[in-house]
Amino acid sequence: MQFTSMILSNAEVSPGYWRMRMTAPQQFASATPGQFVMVRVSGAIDPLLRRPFGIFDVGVHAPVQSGAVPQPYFEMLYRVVGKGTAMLSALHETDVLDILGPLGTGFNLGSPDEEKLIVGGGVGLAPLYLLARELVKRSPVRLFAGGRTRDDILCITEFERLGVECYTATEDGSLGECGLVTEALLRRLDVLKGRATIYACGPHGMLNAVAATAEARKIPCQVSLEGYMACGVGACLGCVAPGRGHSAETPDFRCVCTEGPVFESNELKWRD
Amino acid sequence: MQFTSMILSNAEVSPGYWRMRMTAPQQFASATPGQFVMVRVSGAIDPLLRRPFGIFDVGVHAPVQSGAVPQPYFEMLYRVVGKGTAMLSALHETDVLDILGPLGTGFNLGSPDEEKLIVGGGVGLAPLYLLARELVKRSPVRLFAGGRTRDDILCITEFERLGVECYTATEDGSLGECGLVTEALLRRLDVLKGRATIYACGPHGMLNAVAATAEARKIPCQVSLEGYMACGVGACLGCVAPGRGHSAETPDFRCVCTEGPVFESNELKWRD
Amino acid sequence: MKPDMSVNLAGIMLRNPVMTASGTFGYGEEFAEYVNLESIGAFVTKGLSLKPRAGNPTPRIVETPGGMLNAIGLQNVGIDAFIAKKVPFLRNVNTPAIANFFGNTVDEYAELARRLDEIPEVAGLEVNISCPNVKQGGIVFGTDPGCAASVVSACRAATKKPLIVKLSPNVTDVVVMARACEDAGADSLSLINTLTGMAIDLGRRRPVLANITGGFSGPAIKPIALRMVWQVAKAVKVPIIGIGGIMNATDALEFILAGATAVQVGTASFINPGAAQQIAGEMEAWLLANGVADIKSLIGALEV
Amino acid sequence: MKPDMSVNLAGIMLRNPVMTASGTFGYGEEFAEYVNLESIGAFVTKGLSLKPRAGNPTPRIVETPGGMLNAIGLQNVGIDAFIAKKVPFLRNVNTPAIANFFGNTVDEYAELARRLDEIPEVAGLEVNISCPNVKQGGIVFGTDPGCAASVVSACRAATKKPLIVKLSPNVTDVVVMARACEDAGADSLSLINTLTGMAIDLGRRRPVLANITGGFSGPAIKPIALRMVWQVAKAVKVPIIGIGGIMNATDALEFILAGATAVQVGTASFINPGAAQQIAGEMEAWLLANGVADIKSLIGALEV
Ligand SMILES: Cc1cc2nc3c(=O)[nH]c(=O)nc-3n(C[C@H](O)[C@H](O)[C@H](O)COP(=O)(O)OP(=O)(O)OC[C@H]3O[C@@H](n4cnc5c(N)ncnc54)[C@H](O)[C@@H]3O)c2cc1C
Ligand SMILES: Cc1cc2nc3c(=O)[nH]c(=O)nc-3n(C[C@H](O)[C@H](O)[C@H](O)COP(=O)(O)OP(=O)(O)OC[C@H]3O[C@@H](n4cnc5c(N)ncnc54)[C@H](O)[C@@H]3O)c2cc1C
Ligand SMILES: Cc1cc2nc3c(=O)[nH]c(=O)nc-3n(C[C@H](O)[C@H](O)[C@H](O)COP(=O)(O)O)c2cc1C
Ligand SMILES: Cc1cc2nc3c(=O)[nH]c(=O)nc-3n(C[C@H](O)[C@H](O)[C@H](O)COP(=O)(O)O)c2cc1C
Ligand code: FES
Ligand code: FES
Repeated sequence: MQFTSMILSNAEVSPGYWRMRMTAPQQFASATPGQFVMVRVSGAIDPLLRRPFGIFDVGVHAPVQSGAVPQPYFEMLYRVVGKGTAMLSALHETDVLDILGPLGTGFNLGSPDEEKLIVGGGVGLAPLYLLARELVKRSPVRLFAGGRTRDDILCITEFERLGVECYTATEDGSLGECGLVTEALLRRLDVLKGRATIYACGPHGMLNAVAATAEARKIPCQVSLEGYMACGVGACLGCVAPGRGHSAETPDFRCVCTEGPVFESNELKWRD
Repeated sequence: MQFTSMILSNAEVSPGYWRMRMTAPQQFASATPGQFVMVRVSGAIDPLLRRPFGIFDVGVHAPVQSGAVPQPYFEMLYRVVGKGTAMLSALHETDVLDILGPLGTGFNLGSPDEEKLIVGGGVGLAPLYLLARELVKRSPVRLFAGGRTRDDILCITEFERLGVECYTATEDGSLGECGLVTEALLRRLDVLKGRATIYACGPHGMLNAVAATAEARKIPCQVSLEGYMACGVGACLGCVAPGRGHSAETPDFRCVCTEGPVFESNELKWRD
Repeated sequence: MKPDMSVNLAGIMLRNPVMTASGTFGYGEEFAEYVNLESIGAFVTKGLSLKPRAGNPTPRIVETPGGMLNAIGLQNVGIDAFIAKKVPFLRNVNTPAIANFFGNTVDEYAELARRLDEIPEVAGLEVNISCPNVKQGGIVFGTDPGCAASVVSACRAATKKPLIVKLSPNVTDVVVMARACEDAGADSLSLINTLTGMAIDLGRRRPVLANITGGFSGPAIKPIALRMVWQVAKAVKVPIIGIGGIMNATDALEFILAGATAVQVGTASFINPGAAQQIAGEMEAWLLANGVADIKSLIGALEV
Repeated sequence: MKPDMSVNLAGIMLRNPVMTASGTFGYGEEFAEYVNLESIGAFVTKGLSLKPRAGNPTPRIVETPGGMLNAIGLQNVGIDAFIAKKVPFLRNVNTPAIANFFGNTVDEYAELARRLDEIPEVAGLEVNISCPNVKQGGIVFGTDPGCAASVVSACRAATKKPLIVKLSPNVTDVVVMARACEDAGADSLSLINTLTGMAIDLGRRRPVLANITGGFSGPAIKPIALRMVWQVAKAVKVPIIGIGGIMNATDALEFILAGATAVQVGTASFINPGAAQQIAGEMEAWLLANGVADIKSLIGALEV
């Protein structure tokens, strides 16, 4: 679906990280956790391509007057890394954006009886909040949020408000445990003795470690990938990621924008 | 001079015509009537080139508090015709622009004893207001403002406030005389019996007619030209206009951005 | 009165001159949500090869000022899967589908032309000659007039369907290439394919693309494409398809003035999946507003 | 510690690798208000011919997406007026001035090289071979290896000063051209000159430029320039000057990684007259921040 969205708010939630709320059409309510949008940052040709962002949350503004039509909205959580995100962060309420979405295949909510362990690195939390919101309806949920410093630990209060138990770790020890958040994850897995599902989004190194853990312990694990995208609809074939059996001789590429961005970690090829 | 300017106001003064006031450094006060600025509309590469605009007015905001430093400013009067001017019109107070100027060679104020006849077509009035402001200090000044419809007749009140007698003409008769403003000019020249100086800025057809009149009646006449400009500082050689003696065999090009944009009309080559 | 937007592209009747470009519109179905396929003139499939191809490692895409580079590596399902899985979709679409294809040898090109010739759902063939000739040490077919002519002749002998030859812009003289392809039997020429470009990641001191270089497309390349279309249109008799950086109806009409009978919209479909349909609609509106009764009267109507 | 920014360009010592490109920086003096000429590596004059040239009719300039086309027509004061009016300014500037020049025949090129060789204020010569050869029916010197070699040999014989040959990108294989020029005696190669492009005014149904086509420059062309510099740097031994769409220090450093010893800033000086000085400053800051002691260690340091 392509639509023109009006910005309702755009605020810096931590140095370099922004949260934007914007209007959406009614049909957007069907967006599932893990899906994403492609945002046209400017009507001019610079930047030329749309930028992909996870859907942080969806909701509806209750009508102020009885009888008025409610206003659906969605939110993005984004980090300013380059030209496009810098331009996004300069936008204000009432500015409009051209949006394509919801796109892609999101998370599989899995069986309700297992504890759900959500692992997010930095802005990798973006698609995990909507996921947590769904998961808590059926299962116990724990969040493992990691970052380099405390500035990279985002929106923990929001997760806590959902009833999610949160662990944090930073590499410099400025918030939570000092080190990698995967250590807390390992401890929890020890406790659960393998009855859990992992959901992860974050830097590739973190996903790699989480996937290796899941593999070693035979735990189902879904990861949300990033990939350089031009179209977001399966046409350009730019965004692909190597599947499990991929090699130069037996190539096996998966389309991140349509088959993903969420994959079972054992479908994919990881570094050893 | 290159400087960062902050927009103080930006308002539509007639459908499609905007007037923008923006801060300037102290040295900008030395700008002379007929000079221009090159505006970088966007920090991105679209639009890539700066856009040239006349200097409509310069001034100083008196300090609100005694002892505070006064704020010099300048104004542009511009018409929305394409991408760059459309983007300009979307800017707000406190937005900033990168400005190069004042550039070029402006009007020669000439001898004080002759009546000064200013002829402007549409947004061609832009560089003529500052000129009128200077001329009225020394000479009687009349303005002949023409346009297609009344929407194209701009800022007459401002000229009248200077004590300039104003004639207007529109092609559709919606304001002032019906027809071309050059007719009123001719009548005035008849009255003055050749003791006058003409200053003109506007569409090429109008300048051509004014130059022919000046030539026929041997009246000094200065015109402000437009030309496609890349640099504004005499380096690209894109903006040139043919000089009087120009022909394919004896080429003679004048640099509009440095030798102009104002030329004595008899220095230039005109259509017959 | 509604302007006549139809054009005859070497025997393929297009309801309007707006096509989509190979590699930017999948096999058609990917865009069914965004484009009413029956509102555009024709669409061109992703380039097909005899065997399926996996393409290059990633990153395959990078944005550049006003454009993009791609090094997809011609990933495609291969001719067999195309017939089995993609052709059925074409059956129900009342818009000409053009099959784009490429080979590593002249024989592969000819074999593909033969296979595609048998598919009734394929209205025409577009041969991509911007591929290295494995038998001649990697020289690109499309940069040598002799090589190009041999590909075109072989395909010509293998198909009765309209044969469009897609020219590479990475040449000293595109007119020489155009004439060679016309003489060898091309019914139409499409241009331009991507220019070869490169992007570097300063921080990592590496090329951005895993493939090092990639194909350059998007609005940035329009001036080059327009120049080449104009040059070729003056030099050949067959109809030309203008391609390169077309983002809106103005761009498309400029190509038609320069001599193109039809245009292809490429990168624009990534930015705006409905681009082709929108451009066709805006072109019609422009004709109406400017009192042009028939788009054909604009073909090559540039006054120089 | 301040990084070492100096490079040796075929015997011309540059305090840093940032030069300005011919035709975009006048004769130096036009930019004296905006650039401290002694903060950049070198500057290159507008292309000189034997006789003054008036250039093309207007419009000569048009903006395109991310770039611009120019058809100035090589307007310049001619070698005599250069010596009389422009050289005195060079005398007081402690920065190498490179004279760019072109001819219509091999003899004209050689004659200009001889005249320029006698001017002590000229540190080096840059020969622009992107001009039509009037004796060979207009074929552009820079698109034919034989023609290019004959120009370069003739200039080589006429000057002892460092001879830079500026390559045209409008060729099938820039490496062939580069090798031909190196073999014919070039001390350095600069690339790229402008690509040939065209823009159309739909409303008037005419080309925008009076000259119909023009030279395409600016950020849009950077991917092509970067690719060509990288290809040529692998193939020749002489130092290379990278040119094409350089707008900032990152762009400049990318060209150096690709193999350029120095860079030229062109169109950027129009948008920001202080661009060259600013880029040199930002490059130095980047080296400092990234712990690079010597810019020379980055030349060709791309990891592929
Ligand atoms: C499916 C998906 C979901 C994403 N969700 C989020 C999110 O919710 N919040 C968030 O902050 N970021 C998210 N990202 C990353 C985000 O798309 C990039 O940070 C953003 O595109 C950078 O744009 P830029 O212009 O600021 O950076 P630039 O570096 O100027 O971008 C240049 C080009 O590289 C691409 N690019 C740069 N970084 C990335 C990246 N990490 N992944 C993919 N492409 C990239 C850009 O899209 C653009 O085409 C997501 C990426 C994908 C693929
Ligand atoms: C010395 C000078 C003074 C000017 N003063 C004024 C003024 O005070 N007010 C005003 O409204 N306009 C003025 N103009 C014209 C103004 O520069 C153009 O209208 C403006 O550049 C259009 O930009 P755009 O992006 O909206 O249009 P586009 O058509 O998108 O511009 C495309 C390109 O064409 C150039 N261009 C388009 N129209 C003109 C034109 N008429 N003259 C020169 N270049 C043009 C642009 O600068 C740009 O490079 C002046 C022009 C010159 C040369
Ligand atoms: C991602 C991508 C994939 C492409 N794949 C093909 C292809 O398979 N075959 C082909 O002939 N051209 C291919 N092209 C070239 C386009 O069809 C078109 O010629 C080019 O992109 C220029 O047009 P544009 O600027 O409108 O994109 C591809 C282009 C892109 C951007
Ligand atoms: C207006 C203009 C005039 C130019 N004149 C010359 C010239 O006289 N001689 C020459 O060798 N190159 C000339 N060039 C080419 C530039 O030196 C440079 O090679 C080209 O613009 C690419 O660099 P850029 O993208 O940084 O502008 C000119 C370029 C422009 C834009
Ligand atoms: S982004 Fe184009 S195929 Fe995935
Ligand atoms: S605008 Fe560049 S020389 Fe006048």
